[in-house]
Amino acid sequence: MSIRVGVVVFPGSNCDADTAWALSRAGAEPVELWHEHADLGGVAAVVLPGGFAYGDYLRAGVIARFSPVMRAVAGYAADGGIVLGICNGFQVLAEAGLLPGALLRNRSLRFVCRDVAIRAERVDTFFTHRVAERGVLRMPVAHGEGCYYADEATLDALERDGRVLFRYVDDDGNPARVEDRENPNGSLRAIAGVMNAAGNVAGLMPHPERAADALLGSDDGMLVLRSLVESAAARVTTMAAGTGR
Amino acid sequence: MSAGVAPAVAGVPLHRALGLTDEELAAIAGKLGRGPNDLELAMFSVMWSEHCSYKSSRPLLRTLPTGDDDVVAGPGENAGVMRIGDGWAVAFKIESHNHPSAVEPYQGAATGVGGILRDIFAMGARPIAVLDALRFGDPADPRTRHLVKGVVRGVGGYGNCVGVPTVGGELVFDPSYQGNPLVNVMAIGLVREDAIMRAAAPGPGNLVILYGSATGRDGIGGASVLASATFGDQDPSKRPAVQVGDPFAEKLLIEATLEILAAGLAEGLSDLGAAGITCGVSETADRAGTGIRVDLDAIPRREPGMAPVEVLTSESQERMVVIARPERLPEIAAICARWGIPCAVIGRVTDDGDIAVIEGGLDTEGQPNPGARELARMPARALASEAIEFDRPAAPPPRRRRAPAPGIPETAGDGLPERGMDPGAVLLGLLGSPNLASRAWVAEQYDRHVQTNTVGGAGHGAAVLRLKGTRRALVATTDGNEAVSAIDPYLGAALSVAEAARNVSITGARPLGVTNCLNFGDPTRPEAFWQLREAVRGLGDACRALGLPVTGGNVSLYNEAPGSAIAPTPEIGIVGLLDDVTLLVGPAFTADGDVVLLAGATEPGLGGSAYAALAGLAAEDDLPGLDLGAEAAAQAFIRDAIAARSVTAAQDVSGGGLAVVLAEMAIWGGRGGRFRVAVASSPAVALFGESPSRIVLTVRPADVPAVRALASRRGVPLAELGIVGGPQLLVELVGEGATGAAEGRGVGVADALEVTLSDLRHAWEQGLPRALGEEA
Amino acid sequence: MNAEIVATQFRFAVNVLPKEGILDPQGRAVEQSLPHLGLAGIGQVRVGRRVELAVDAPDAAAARGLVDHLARELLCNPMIEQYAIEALGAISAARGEVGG
Amino acid sequence: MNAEIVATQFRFAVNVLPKEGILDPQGRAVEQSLPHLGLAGIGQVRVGRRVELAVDAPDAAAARGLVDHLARELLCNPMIEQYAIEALGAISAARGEVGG
Ligand SMILES: Nc1ncnc2c1ncn2[C@@H]1O[C@H](COP(=O)(O)OP(=O)(O)O)[C@@H](O)[C@H]1O
Ligand SMILES: [Mg+2]
Repeated sequence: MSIRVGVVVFPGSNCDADTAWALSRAGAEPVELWHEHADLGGVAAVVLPGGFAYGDYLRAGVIARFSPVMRAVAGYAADGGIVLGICNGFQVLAEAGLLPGALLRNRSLRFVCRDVAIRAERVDTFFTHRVAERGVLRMPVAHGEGCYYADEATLDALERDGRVLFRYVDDDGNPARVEDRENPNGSLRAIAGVMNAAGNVAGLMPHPERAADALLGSDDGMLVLRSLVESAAARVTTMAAGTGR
Repeated sequence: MSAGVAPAVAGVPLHRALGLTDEELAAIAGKLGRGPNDLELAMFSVMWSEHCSYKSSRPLLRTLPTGDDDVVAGPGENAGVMRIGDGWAVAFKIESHNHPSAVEPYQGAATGVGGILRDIFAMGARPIAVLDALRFGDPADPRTRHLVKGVVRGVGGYGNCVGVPTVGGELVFDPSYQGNPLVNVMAIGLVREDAIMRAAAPGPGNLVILYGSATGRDGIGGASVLASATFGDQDPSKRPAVQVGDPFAEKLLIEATLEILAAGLAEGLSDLGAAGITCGVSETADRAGTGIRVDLDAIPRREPGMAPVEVLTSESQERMVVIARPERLPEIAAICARWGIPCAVIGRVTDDGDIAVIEGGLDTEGQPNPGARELARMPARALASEAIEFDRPAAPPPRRRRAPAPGIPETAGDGLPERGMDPGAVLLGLLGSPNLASRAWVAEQYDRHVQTNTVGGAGHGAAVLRLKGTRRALVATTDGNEAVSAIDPYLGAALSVAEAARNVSITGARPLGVTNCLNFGDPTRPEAFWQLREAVRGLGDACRALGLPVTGGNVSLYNEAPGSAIAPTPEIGIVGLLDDVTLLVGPAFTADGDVVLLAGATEPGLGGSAYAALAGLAAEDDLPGLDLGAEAAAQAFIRDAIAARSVTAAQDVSGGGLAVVLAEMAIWGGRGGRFRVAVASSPAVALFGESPSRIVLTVRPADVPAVRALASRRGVPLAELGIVGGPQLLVELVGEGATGAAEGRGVGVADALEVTLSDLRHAWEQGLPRALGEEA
Repeated sequence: MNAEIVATQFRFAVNVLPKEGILDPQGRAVEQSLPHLGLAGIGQVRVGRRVELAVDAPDAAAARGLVDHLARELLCNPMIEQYAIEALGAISAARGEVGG
Repeated sequence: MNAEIVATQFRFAVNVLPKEGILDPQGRAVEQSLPHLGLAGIGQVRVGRRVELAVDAPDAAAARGLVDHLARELLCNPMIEQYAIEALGAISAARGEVGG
């Protein structure tokens, strides 16, 4: 059975095709979800790809939040559906309130495109169970607004509840300080990715779909995408069993 | 009549205020058989500007080689297109946005990217990469820093958003660009060979549909006044409204355009760049031998109260024109609506060969409404292909010597020891110099991965883009040698072609074709025109010798700030094809124990080198020669050796010479090496000379004999330099030139160059941020 | 004189600034460039957004309500920003021929 | 009561907006998103920057002069933007112990 994974396309999304390509390498059948449709077509998981939805004018991700597809995504998430936001997709999920915190302009005030090392803080999630094989992953970032921010109380709660999914780490595998080069945007507590309380919605700034082919430098991102596809498959199976079909 | 053309400055006739000469006015009247009205005059002025008409350069460009079986579209199209197999073709072109970037660096650079991308998708190709070739004055100067930061942000701001990776380019500092920076942008696209679109308006009765952004007062007169008047002119009437780019709109425009083409709805397609709608309609009609009746009132506007001339010459960004059969309109409108893009029928193709501008509307048959007025009528040909041409006078400039750096004695010698220079210190100085240091500060501001085709890291030689679904890869580079061009534009242009082709060949790829941007001064100055003529001659000769067609390009003249012209800068872009991406060879040392070889002969001559600039040598008459036969042989050899899978790394010798190449390969590979370099003329030439046609390559020890055989078959000299390995770069100088009198320190003794890898890396990484005052 | 006012156009500005205590790298960048400009005595720089717009509404309260909605939902992210609405004036449009 | 006013802190805002006639992609994007928000009647949206700052200066005119200099040199790009300075108030600091 092929696992249909939706890839949301906003006007200005520009990693949608890359994400679909990488998802199919991870064994999924990618399905385009057009921003004007409030129907997710029964997909087993949803990915919000990178890019500049609606130009990212005003604040990255803010205008996208009001599109019809996001109403559907919010409902889908509330029902326990698996949702992953990558880069701009993470920004959209944060603006929509589906993930905690905000993504501020990079401290350098410059767009940053470079390879980073991230460590999975949890390897028992829909998004990372495959990562246990490797621990630290290398993949590119490319963004101008990726500085993770939340107030201290929220940050403490995220840590306590195990909702920090990825952190930027230095060569020794330690979380990179705000001013370190290894923390490409100055994120608080080196946070590169987070989850919602239920663990079914996640976002990260680095691009796993750009690390899906060793020819391009790394295939570490495949571990994230395979985790997602396998989790989606498992969920489909469970739901089918649950409804007695 | 008043067409809204600004009244002439007191006493100056309108045509002159618009930048036309009396001779040009007479030629226009000759073509029309009457005097032009004001609107017609303004439309001619933008079309006959240097920028649109190539009136000074066209006779020269005709001499360039263009023929090649693989050329699907050559000069004259929006972009050159070449076949790459399996029914695919690559579109590529380079273009300048120098003056707009000097006025407003962010928007100038951003709209430069937008404009060249439109040339690519106007051919029906999906843009897959951008390269930016940038040149500025003194990096320590606050204004230069402002320009560099603005331009880099602008290139990134546009390319990153539109989703096309910026994968390469150049950043060069030279005092001649102080008042006039250069921003050249190259774009590359992919298209099915049978889906290539032409910028033509065939089929009388067809609709002319404008889609994309509304038309505002952007860049009015930009084509005629901005591009043709010497920059730095303080006359505010020559200050055009700055064009603001909207990459989000461009992204939608790309998707909508490719969808319109995929559905087979277009008969013709054109971008709207310089001279706006005037250029779009006259060139497309001219190419098809038709005319176009323009429905002025139908053109969507951003602002109220725009005069006809403003609407017709506005350079508002992110607009396209599609020519379509009337029954296709609903489908085109639906695609535009899906992408949220306004579209409007703004005219009809006619069979009279004229561009006619109608005020008062057209009826459903495309005929003027009762009471409508014709504001202008001119043959499309006269505006476009039959624009005036000039044969400008040319004269070589008197040779000028550069002032030596303060405190450095001006002597003819180039031996390092006399200057008290330690070669290791010179190497660190060169590696950390603004022109040779790491470009990471720039490259990291560009998304180079989007579309997931970019192979390899940033700033390590040519850009490599694999083609999904095939074994192939495209390799692309831009190169320009302003230092040599300043002294000898013929040689400078030829060297630029040689270097660009070499940069492609050392990856294993075969160079396919050349695009070029000719950045020169005021062509009405005989010296500047001579420089242009010589450069085009060098470009043509080098392309013929290397078997490369010129598929297109761009000419940017009047690059002069008050009192100083730029170094003539023929900028070369080359795209190559690697049939099997698994053959790809990079420039980094890959394994300890590999043998390091130098292919090609080291020739004397330090003129125009980075070393000469650093050492303050006045070496104008000491340029290295270029033997195009040797160049072709060296490139054929390296491609042979890579195809035989015998090469583990390759890098060409260029800026900074052999020592810098070895240092780069060591830094990138994270491993040093031990070398012995034979000195024939002087240590400086051996270590830092930039004579062309040389390639450093590494091979496994067992492969050395096979590689030697390949070199001798091509007649390429091959010298063994040393071995990869160790935490440092150690270069001993041996041979006659390394000893004796020149050194003044005893026979057989020469300074060895010995620098640790970490010192090399530090100098290389810190150089650019330090030069720009951007240290972390 | 029989004209009936049917709608008025109200102009507003919404000023959005980083909340107290939130990192403002742009403000810091401005402060750091002050010495280069030879400017002393300037501090506490905060950089935000200003959005100006026009609203057609029957009365000022209705117009401000729309702007407040827009500011809350779109222009300002309350986690990191705060906003203030500034009225910039109004232009009335009347039905009936004006000046015949 | 013997306190001598030595410096006053003046607060200003500089509002920077796209010049008339210059394309404002952000404003256009906001307008296009209004239907999604269910908002009607809003138009002519222009998006710019607002910079708030404090100036220590002997008097208001001197303070405004500094702000104007900063606005012209750094905050506003006159090719595409225009600015307006808005005074936000002043706080005086006095020498001498206040309330001892
Ligand atoms: N230096 C050059 N070498 C070869 N062809 C050139 C050169 N400069 C311009 N051309 C060709 O002349 C034509 C017109 O160029 P240009 O006005 O820049 O096109 P566009 O307006 O579509 O950008 C193009 O086909 C271009 O490739
Ligand atoms: Mg064109």
